[in-house]
Amino acid sequence: MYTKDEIIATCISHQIPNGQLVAHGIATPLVAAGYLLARLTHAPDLAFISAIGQSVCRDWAPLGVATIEKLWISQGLMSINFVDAVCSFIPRFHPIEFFRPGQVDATGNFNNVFIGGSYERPRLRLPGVGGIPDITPFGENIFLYVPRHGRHTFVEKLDFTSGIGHDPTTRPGKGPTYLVSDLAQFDFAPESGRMRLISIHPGESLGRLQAKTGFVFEYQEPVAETDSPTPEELRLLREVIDPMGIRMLETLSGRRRRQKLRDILREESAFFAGFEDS
Amino acid sequence: MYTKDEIIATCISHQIPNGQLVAHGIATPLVAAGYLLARLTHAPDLAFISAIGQSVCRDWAPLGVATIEKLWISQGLMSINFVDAVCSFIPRFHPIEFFRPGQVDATGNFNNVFIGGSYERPRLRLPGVGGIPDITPFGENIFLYVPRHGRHTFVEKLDFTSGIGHDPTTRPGKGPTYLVSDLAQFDFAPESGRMRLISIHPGESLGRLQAKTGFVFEYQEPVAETDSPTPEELRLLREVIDPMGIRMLETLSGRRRRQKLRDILREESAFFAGFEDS
Amino acid sequence: MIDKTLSLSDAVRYVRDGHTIALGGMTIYRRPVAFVQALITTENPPSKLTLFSFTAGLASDILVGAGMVERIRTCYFGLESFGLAPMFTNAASDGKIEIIEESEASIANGLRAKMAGVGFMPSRAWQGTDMFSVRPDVRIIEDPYNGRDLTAFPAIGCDVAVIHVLKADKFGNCQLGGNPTIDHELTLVADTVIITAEEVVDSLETSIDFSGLPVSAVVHLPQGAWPTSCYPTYPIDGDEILRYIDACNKGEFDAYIRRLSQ
Amino acid sequence: MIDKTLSLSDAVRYVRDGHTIALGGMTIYRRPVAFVQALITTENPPSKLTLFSFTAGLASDILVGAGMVERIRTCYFGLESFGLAPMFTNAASDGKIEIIEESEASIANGLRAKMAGVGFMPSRAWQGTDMFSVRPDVRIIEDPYNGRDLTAFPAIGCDVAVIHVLKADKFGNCQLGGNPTIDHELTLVADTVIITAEEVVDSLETSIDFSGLPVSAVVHLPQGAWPTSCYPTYPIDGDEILRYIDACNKGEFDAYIRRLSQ
Repeated sequence: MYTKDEIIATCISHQIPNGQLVAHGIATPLVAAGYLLARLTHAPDLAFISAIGQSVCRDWAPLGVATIEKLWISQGLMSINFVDAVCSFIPRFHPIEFFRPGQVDATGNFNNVFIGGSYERPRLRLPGVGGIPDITPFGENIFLYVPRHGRHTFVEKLDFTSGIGHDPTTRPGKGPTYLVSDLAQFDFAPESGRMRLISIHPGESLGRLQAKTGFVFEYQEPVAETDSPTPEELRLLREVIDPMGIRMLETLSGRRRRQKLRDILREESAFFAGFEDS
Repeated sequence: MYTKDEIIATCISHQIPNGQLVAHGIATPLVAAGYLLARLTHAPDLAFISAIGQSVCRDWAPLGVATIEKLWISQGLMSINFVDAVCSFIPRFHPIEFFRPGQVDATGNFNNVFIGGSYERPRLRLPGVGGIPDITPFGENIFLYVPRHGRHTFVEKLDFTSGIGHDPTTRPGKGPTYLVSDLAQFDFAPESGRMRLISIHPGESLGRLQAKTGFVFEYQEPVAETDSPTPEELRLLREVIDPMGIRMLETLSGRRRRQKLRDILREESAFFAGFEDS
Repeated sequence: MIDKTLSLSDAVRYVRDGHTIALGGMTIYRRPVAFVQALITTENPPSKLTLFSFTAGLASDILVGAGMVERIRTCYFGLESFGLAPMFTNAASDGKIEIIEESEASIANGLRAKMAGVGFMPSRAWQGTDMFSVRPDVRIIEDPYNGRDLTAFPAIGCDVAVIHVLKADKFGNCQLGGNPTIDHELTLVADTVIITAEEVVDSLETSIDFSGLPVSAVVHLPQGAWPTSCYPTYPIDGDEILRYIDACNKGEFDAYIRRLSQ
Repeated sequence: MIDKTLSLSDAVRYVRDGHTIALGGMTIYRRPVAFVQALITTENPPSKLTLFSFTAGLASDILVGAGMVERIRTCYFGLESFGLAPMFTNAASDGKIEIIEESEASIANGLRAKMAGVGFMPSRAWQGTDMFSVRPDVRIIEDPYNGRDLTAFPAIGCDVAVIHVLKADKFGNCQLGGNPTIDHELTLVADTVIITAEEVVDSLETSIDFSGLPVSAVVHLPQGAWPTSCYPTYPIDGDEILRYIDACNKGEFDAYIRRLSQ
């Protein structure tokens, strides 16, 4: 058996061709796990650029929370300052990047600013847009992931559009090409620009998927089933890439999430001895 | 006794207040000699940025021709790439910089593009403008130097304006504040913006200066005499800063210049042993 | 150069009512937390600050919690894997704080415009998004070479920038230890630059990350980023960050800060 | 990553008639002289090239002397302390070469525009000078935030960039040994990037100056910058540069190149 985070990380990994430049944003350990899984299986020649540390990396290390900088700083091929990365490096290379939308609509527009209420008095203020409105107007390698599939995320109408999707009347960019959640994988139909089911994860049903999605998505029957992670993929995720289970943080919330964080920090402080020595 | 290059370097040195950032362009060893003389006398806390090596330096080394990079690269506090230096660093810091005009007019406009003929068929094509038209429209620390004072350089009308002077009808910048040649020192009168004599170098006359200048400059009688370099300044220039006499290249031309270059290169190859070892 | 070393209590006096204050580092890495604490607990703490942070995190959340921030300019405000920034998230939902909605590109281009001494820098960013609806001050211009619409991001400066560094010399030359973020740029756009440093040495001779030329004050402040990290000297103190979040969630921000400052 | 090592004779084939070719390094430091020689002496040398060099020096002058350059884009063309670049200076006085008059700012901003994917970058440079009279393509725009005139420097790209480096790995990751000039930017604006390197190693793991991602070919070419310098491996060979100048002044450019290539 495997967990939701593991099939998401595996699906992310399968989207990464060898030899590509992949970008890793803030607080997205599931994406890091997916990239590293690709790196250790079919894509040994990946290069990473990371928001944390602002380096170009070819090497890798297991995921951390308190010590995550070690991965990106100490093993960097070169350091790039944020301004150069944003203005020159990312526009030039169109790196593959996975974004986690706060809300996403049927054509792949998405929102990371606020949910509910008004902009001035939101029900929930989100952390903010980062580089999303910068890259999505022209990016060619935009991918989305949603760790907890639900109608609060997949909505008919966004409260705010910070990431550009496939609405053919408004979009200047190319839009996201792929979305993975804990229930299924999607791409976007070329004509309509609407979300289109690729496959449902093992054990999930089309009816449940439709019920948990706030808009109508396209699909063809018979519906395909997502490949389960292989035993080797699971071993790599659990033993090599992320032995502390940091990737799980994105699928947990509230008390369970805080408890998991405490467990991770306890395990990591053993690792910290090495951090201090190096 | 002293040579023309030595009084010019000394005058340059006297213009540099302690604690400033000074910029050093391409092929201007006289300016480097002046900066280093300031550094070793009244201005120990200078910082340098140099076109060669693109570094910020606090340390210094004797001048070189074939090995000049060693000075600016191996001893740099930090490296700045050219694009950042041009777009961000220089506009932010307004470093002191000495430019050598191909032609200069009475209000301090100057030309480093071509002399005589037309732009398409010039009598003499000059190397080009470097950063002159970039900095002079807003720079606050523009200085000029002319190693060989003559009517070919001090002209009534420029063939091309690449550096902005004090013409009050056109200038958006502040213009050069100072000019030194092998004959005299000048500043610019606040009202008219025209060149104004500060002092004549020892042994030169006002009549000769006027005859060698292609326009009327302002002066007050009695005309002051430039301070001669002190014995200590001459010792520093000759023995410490520039024992090979590289600063003299700017006051020589033709065969004498090439012979001086050959002499320098021969002396420098002894020094090169050390260059290779370091 | 001038010796710029200064005591923490003198350095906080640079920050005045109504100032825009920028904080170096990023989210929960190398943030000037000890400086922010000192600023909160000083005798007459400044008010109505505008906070400028490329990515705002713990230090910013504390400043917001203390009620000193009227306005925040950032493209991300959160505690990374530790979740939302509690005091910011509450203040934003209550409409008690003005947000100048930025993105990575609007900040990066705004800094470049300020450094270059021009009003704006052009970019393809934001085209087609709702960002303009919350930033009516951001103009769209026509590219004179191809007629396309471009976003003209306005210049961004600040009154005071506070940057915690691994090592500084007394002139303000600094080494960061990686994670350069926008700290070098902050030193170039701020009117006043304050450095807090794990270690202060007489003179750094090489490999600095930015020059001390624009620095006004250097404060020796070991553990000055705690509980955020200062790589490679110490990692994030995650337990302390969780204690902070728990205290905020229980409405005990003030008590937490008092305890921290004892 | 792909092994990009290539022979010199294969690498020169990337340069085609009418291409814009950029040369890395600066004036008489780390110039790709050996590559330029190979380009001149190859079987069907390309013609009608546009040469792009931030500061053009010896390698550029040789290419001009060979009659392969129709147009030159630069802000400085000279041999530093060695004086004017002879073949360029003659060609320019004879009106035999078109000069796209640039400055440091027009090139720096043009590179930034190209990298950002916009048509221009704005600057205070050139205002009040005669530069616009020889660059009628450069537009003046109004700053939408303060109404001031700004110079809109157009984007600059190139077909092929040739950069000589101290050390490269077979993927094209490079170390320059200081004097970074605009070489990193050239790799980001060129369609094809060719590296010639003093030393080629299997894999560089740290401290690279630019990434091999956009690199097409890596040529092992020891002494590839001679007689310009490759710091810290060798200094400028000033005697050879004087021999070059003397030969040019005597009208013996072709003989000089023949002798060099033997």
